[in-house]
Amino acid sequence: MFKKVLIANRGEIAVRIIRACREVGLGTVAVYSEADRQALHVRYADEAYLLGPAPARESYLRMDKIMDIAKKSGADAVHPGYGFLAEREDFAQACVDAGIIFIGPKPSAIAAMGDKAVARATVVKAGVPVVPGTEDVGNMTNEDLLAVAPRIGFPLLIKATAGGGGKGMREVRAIEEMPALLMSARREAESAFGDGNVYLEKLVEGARHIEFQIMADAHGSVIHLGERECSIQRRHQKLLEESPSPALNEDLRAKMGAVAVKSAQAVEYLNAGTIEFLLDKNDNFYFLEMNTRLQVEHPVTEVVTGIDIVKEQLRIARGRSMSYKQEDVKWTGAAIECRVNAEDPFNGFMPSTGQIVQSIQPTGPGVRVDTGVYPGFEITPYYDPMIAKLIVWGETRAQAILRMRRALEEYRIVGVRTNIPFHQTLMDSHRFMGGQFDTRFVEERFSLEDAVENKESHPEIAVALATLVAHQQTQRAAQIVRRNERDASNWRWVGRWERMHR
Amino acid sequence: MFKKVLIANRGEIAVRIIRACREVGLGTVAVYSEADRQALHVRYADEAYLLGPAPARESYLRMDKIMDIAKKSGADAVHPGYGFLAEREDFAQACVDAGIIFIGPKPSAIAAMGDKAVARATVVKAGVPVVPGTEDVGNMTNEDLLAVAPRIGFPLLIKATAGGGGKGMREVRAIEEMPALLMSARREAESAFGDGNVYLEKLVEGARHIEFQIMADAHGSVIHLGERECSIQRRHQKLLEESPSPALNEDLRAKMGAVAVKSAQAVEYLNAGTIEFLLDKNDNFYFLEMNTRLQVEHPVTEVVTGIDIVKEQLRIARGRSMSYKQEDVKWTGAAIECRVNAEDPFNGFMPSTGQIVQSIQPTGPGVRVDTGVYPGFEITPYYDPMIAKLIVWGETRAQAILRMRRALEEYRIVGVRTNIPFHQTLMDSHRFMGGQFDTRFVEERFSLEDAVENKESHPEIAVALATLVAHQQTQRAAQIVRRNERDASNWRWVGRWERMHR
Amino acid sequence: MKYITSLDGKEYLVEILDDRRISVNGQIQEIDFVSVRGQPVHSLIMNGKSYESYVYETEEGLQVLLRGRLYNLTVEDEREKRLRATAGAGAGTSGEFNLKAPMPGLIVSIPVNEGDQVEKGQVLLILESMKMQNELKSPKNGTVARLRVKPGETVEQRQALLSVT
Amino acid sequence: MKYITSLDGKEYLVEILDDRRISVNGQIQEIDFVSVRGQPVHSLIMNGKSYESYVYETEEGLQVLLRGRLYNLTVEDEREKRLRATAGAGAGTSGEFNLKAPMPGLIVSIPVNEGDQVEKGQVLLILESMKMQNELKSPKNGTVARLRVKPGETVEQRQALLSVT
Repeated sequence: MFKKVLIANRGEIAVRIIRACREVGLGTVAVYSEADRQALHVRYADEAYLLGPAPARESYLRMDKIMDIAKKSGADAVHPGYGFLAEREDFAQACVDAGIIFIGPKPSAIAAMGDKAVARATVVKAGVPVVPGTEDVGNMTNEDLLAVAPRIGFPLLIKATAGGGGKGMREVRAIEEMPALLMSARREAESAFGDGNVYLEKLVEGARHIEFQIMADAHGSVIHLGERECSIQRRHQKLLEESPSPALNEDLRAKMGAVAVKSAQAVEYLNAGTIEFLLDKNDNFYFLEMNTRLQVEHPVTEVVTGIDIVKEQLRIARGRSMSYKQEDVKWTGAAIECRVNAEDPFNGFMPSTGQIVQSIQPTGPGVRVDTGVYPGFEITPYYDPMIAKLIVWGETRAQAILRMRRALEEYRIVGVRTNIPFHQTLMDSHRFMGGQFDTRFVEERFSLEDAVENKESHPEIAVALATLVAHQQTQRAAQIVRRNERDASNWRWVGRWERMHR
Repeated sequence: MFKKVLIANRGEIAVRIIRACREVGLGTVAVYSEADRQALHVRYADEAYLLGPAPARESYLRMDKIMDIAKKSGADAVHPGYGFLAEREDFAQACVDAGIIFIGPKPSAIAAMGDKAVARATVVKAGVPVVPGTEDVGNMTNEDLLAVAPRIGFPLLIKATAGGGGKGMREVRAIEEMPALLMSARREAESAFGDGNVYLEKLVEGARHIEFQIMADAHGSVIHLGERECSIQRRHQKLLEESPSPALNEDLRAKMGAVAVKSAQAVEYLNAGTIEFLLDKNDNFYFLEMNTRLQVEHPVTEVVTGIDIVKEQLRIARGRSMSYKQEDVKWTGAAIECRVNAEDPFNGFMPSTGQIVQSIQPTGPGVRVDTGVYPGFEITPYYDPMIAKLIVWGETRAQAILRMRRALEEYRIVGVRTNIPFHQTLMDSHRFMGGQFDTRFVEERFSLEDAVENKESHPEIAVALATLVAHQQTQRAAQIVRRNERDASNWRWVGRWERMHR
Repeated sequence: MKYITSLDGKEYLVEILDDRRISVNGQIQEIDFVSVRGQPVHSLIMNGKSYESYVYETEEGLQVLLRGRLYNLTVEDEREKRLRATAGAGAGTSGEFNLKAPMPGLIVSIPVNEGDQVEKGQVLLILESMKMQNELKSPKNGTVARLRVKPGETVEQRQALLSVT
Repeated sequence: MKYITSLDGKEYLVEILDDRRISVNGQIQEIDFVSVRGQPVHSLIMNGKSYESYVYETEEGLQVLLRGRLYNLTVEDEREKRLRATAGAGAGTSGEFNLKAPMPGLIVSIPVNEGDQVEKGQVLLILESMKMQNELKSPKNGTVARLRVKPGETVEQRQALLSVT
C-alpha cells in the first residue's frame, strides 16, 4: 500500500489528481518546470520539485529526473495524468524497476495498445472490428506507406503510432498530397511524442467518435462506465464531449460496452482506459484505438455516474477490488464538457498567450470547472492551450445545454483570448441541439461567422460601448499629458499604475 | 405564464435565482443599491435598476421602489430570495395587488407562519408538537413576558416574532438577566426586521436543529425533500449545514417528514418552505418555526436529491404541477455546506470589510461554490457577512468531510479575513466527525484555540515565512528610499504601484 | 464630445452628453458605464438593460465581444473625421504588410524566400506554439521582403518576421 | 542578514544567506520563496515541502495563517534586538489602550462614561456592522478617557473611539 504519489504532470490534470490523493489521505509530490513555479499544482501539493527549463523535453518529459525525484522524495507511486509520459511503456517499466507503483496499466499493455498498429492487430485477434488500414507494422517508411495507400483507398488518415489528441494526424484525399502530409505528420509526431512513426487508416465518412470508459482491477474484474460522444472536433482536437451520446440507445450501449470490455481484456488491461470507436450512420462501429490512461474528458463520465474515476484508479493501483460491479453503474441525466482553450476563435483559433488578469468562473448547481489557472498565472506558449474544462450536468441533454449556455456567458477570463464564443455559438446551433453531427461537423458544416450572423445582434450597444471606451481613453490620455507637463519623471509610474490599477 | 422575473435581493442568492431563470428561459431584472453597482447579480441580469443608497432601509427594503421598478421594467413575477422582504406579508400582498406573481407562498401563509407566535398556535391545532412557550400572543410587553417567564421555566429563549437567522434572539438563564436581554433583543429585531416584537420559548437542552425542505404546488401536492442538519451554530447563526443528518434514520425521517408536510398543509402552503424542528436526545421533536421562503442552505438538499429547488419554485409559481412526487425523491450520498463569512475567527469572529483582491475557488469533483463576490468587489459593512457557500458532495459523510477539508485548504480569499480556518478546525474535530453534536456544540464544547493546539504544528515554517516576509519588506523599503532620494515626486506613485502591482 | 463610430460600413453619430447620458444618432440614451482600469471588461447599463463585454484595441480599431459575438468598430472624433476626409480615403490596402509573431513560439519552417511572389492566403511561415503548428498566411498578393528569422529560432510575441510588399 | 524571530516565547535565530538558502538556529534550509506584491499570500518550498500561507502585519508583529492555524510572531533584526535590550523590556502592558473601530459601522450604544473605572473584559462599546452587533471589550483594567463618539454615529475603520488609561 503506497502512501505518497508523485504526479508526473502539470495543469488542471495535476490538480485533479492531487485532489483525489488528498481526499483519500495520500501524500502528493508535484514536479514543475521553470515556467510553472506559480502553478496551482505546485501550490496545492505537499511537496514540489523543480524539473528544469520550460520546454517539455527539458522538464515534463525528463523521465530520469522524475525518477530521481520519486526516489529522493520517497514517493512510492506515480500518476502520469495524460499526455507527456502517460503512454510511454519505458516510463511505466522504469517505475516497476524502481519498485514504484505506476498508477495505470502494465508496461506490456501500454506497449500493445500504445503502438496503434500493434493495438489494431491485437484486438482483431480478439474478434473486435477495426477500420481498414495498415496492419501489423511498426516502422513503415514513406515508400512503404505510399505503396500501401491505394490498397486502403482514399480518403485516408495518416496517424502517429504514438499518437493522441490529433497530433501528427493528417487527412489525405489523393496520393499526390501524401508525401508532403507524411512529412508534416512525422514532424509533428516527433515533436509531440519523440516518435515520428505513422500508420494509415481508412477515413470513415460521416462517422461519430464514440469512446467507452473502461476500468479494470487486479482481481479480474473489467467494467465499462458508458460512452462519451467526442465528435465535436477541430483539426482532430476534441473541443466538446458529452455523455450519453445522442446517437446511442441502451442496446447499442450494451453491445459497444461489451466489445470495449473485450478489447481491454485482450491486453489484460489494468486500471482506467478508454476504447475509442468510430460509429457510422448505420450503427456499425469500429475499434479505433485505446488510450491507456486517464482521459481529458473523464469528468463527463464522473458527472453522470457519480463515480470518482481518479479515486477508483488509486484504489485499483493499491491492489483492491473496484468499488463497483457492472450492474452498480447507473447513468443519471446528461453531462457536457467544453474545453476552454487560450485561442482566438475569430482569428483562425490562433493560440493566445499572456497573464490571466482576471478569472470569474461560473458556479452554482450542476457546474464544475477543472482548471489549473488563476488570476496572476501566465499562459506560456510551451504547453497545451487548454486552460480549463467547463462541465455541466442537467436532468436531460436539453437542460444541460441550457445550463452550459448560462455558464459560458458567466465565464470571464481576462488576459488571453479564449474559444468561449465558439462554444456559445455551438450551443445555439440547431444541428448541435438536435444531436445531428459527426466528426467533420465543426470544420465542414459549422461556421462561426455564419452562425454568429444568425444570432441576436446588438449593434447600438456595441457602438455605445466602443465609443465610451474610446472616449475614456481620450480623457485619460489628456490627464496623463497634463500630469506629465508638471512632472516628466512621473510618466513611467503613471503608465505602470494605469496598467496595474484595478 | 410569466416571462420576466424581478429578483428583490442581492449577493449569492440573487445570482442563484438569475441562474435558474436563465436556464428556463425567463428574463431577469436585478435591483441594486449604490454599494452594489459592480455586484455579480447586476452584471449577470438582463436588466438592472438602482434602488438607492447602501443601507438596506434605503434600498433593498424599499418595497415602493421595487414595485415601481417591476412595473417600469414589465416584470411579471418577483422572487424575494431570503432575508430583506422575503417574509413580509405586505410585500407579497403588494405583488398580488399589482397583478405580479410572487414566487413564494400566499400572503396569508406568510402571515400565519411569519409571526412565530401565530405559527405555533396554528400548527398546534393541526396536532404538531411544539416547544413550550408563550402561546397565542402577538404584542406582549416586557411586563407580560416577565410575568410569563417563570411559568415556562429557565433556561429560555427570547425570540423575535418576525425573526430568522438568530437575530433578536437571546438566551436567558435567570429572571434577573431578562430585562436587559429583552431590551437588546428588541433593539436587534427592530433593526433587522423593522419589528421589535418578541416571544419566549423553553430552551430544549442538548437539542439538534433539524429542518425539512417542503415543496407544495397549486394542485394540492405537498412533498418533503428530506432534512438538513443545522446544529452547527454560533450566536444562533448557522455556520454549517448537512444532509442527511447523522442523527436521523429512515423511520425518523419518514415520521418527521410527515409532520413537516402536515405543518405546511395547516396553512395551505404553496411553493418552497422549511419546517424547523428541535430534536432532543430521545428522538422527540418539536416544531420550532416555518421559514416561508428559499433557505440559505437549500443547496445541500439539491446536491443529495439532484432536484433544482429554485427551478422547481419557478415551475410551481407558473401554476404547473411539481416534477416530482414524494416517491420520486431519492437521496444519494452526503452533502455539507460551509458558510464562508467575512469575519476573523481568531479575533472573536469580528466582521472584516475591504476589497477582495484575489479569490481562488476550490473546484473539481463534488464541489460547488455559490457566491456573489469576485476579485475587485468590495465587502461593505452594510450587509450580511456571508460571502460564499462552499458545498461538497461525497458518497458517504466521511468522504464529504474529506472533500470539504481539501476544498477549504484550496480556497484563497485575499482582502478580507474569513472564517475558513474555523471550518478547517471543525473538520478535524472528532466530535464533528462522529456526528456527536447539538446546537451548543460550537459555543460550549468547541474552542478554536484548543482545537488548533491539537493540530499538526509547523513552527519552523511559520518562523521562516514571517522572517522572509519581514526581510522582503526591509529590502523593498530600502529600495523605495533610494529611489526617493533621486526623485521625491515619485514617492506617491511608487507607493500606489506597490499596493496595486500583482 | 462627438464621435463618429462605424460598424459594418454604417456610421453612427455618438455624442457624450454627460456621465449618465449619450446620444446615438440623435436619440438620447440613459447610461451607467463602469469599467475597471487596465482591464478590457466593461459593464454598461443602458435604459435599464445590463450588458457586459470585452473591448479590445487592435491596429484597425476596437473589437467588442458581446454575448458571444464579435463586433469590429472604428471610433473617430469629428476633427479626425474631417482630417481624413481632406486627406482622401485611406490608401491603406495597397500598403506593405508586416508579419509579426501573433504569439511567442518556435519558427518551424519558412516555405518562402526573400523576393518570392506570393498570393493572398499563401503560407509564409509555420510557427509552433502550445504544441500546435500554426500556419501564418499572407493577407495579400505581393513580394516577400525583409525576412528576419530562420527556422529553429524562437521569437517573442509581436516580433517582426517578414514583410510582403 | 540576521533576524531574531519569536513564536510563543521561543526565539529562533534566522539568517538569510541568499535567494535559495536560509539558516534557522544554525541549520541550513533550502528554500524557494515566492510572493505576489501587495498580496499577503506567499508560497514557500522548503527542502521540497510546499507551503502556502497568508502573512498579515499587525501592530504587534506578524500573523502567519498556515493550514488553518494562526501563528503570532515578531521579527527583529540584530540591531533592533540590541536596542530593545538596552532600553529594557517593553513597558507596553501598563500603557494606554486606544480603542479603534475594527471595521466601519454604526455606534449602537456606549455603556460606559468618561472617567468610569472598567475591568478587563468589560464591554466598552457596541458597534453594528454587517447586521451583527459586536461588543468591543476592554483588554485591561483602567479608566475610560477621551470618548470621541456618540451612539448613532457611523465610524470608519480604525477610527479612534475612546481610550482606557
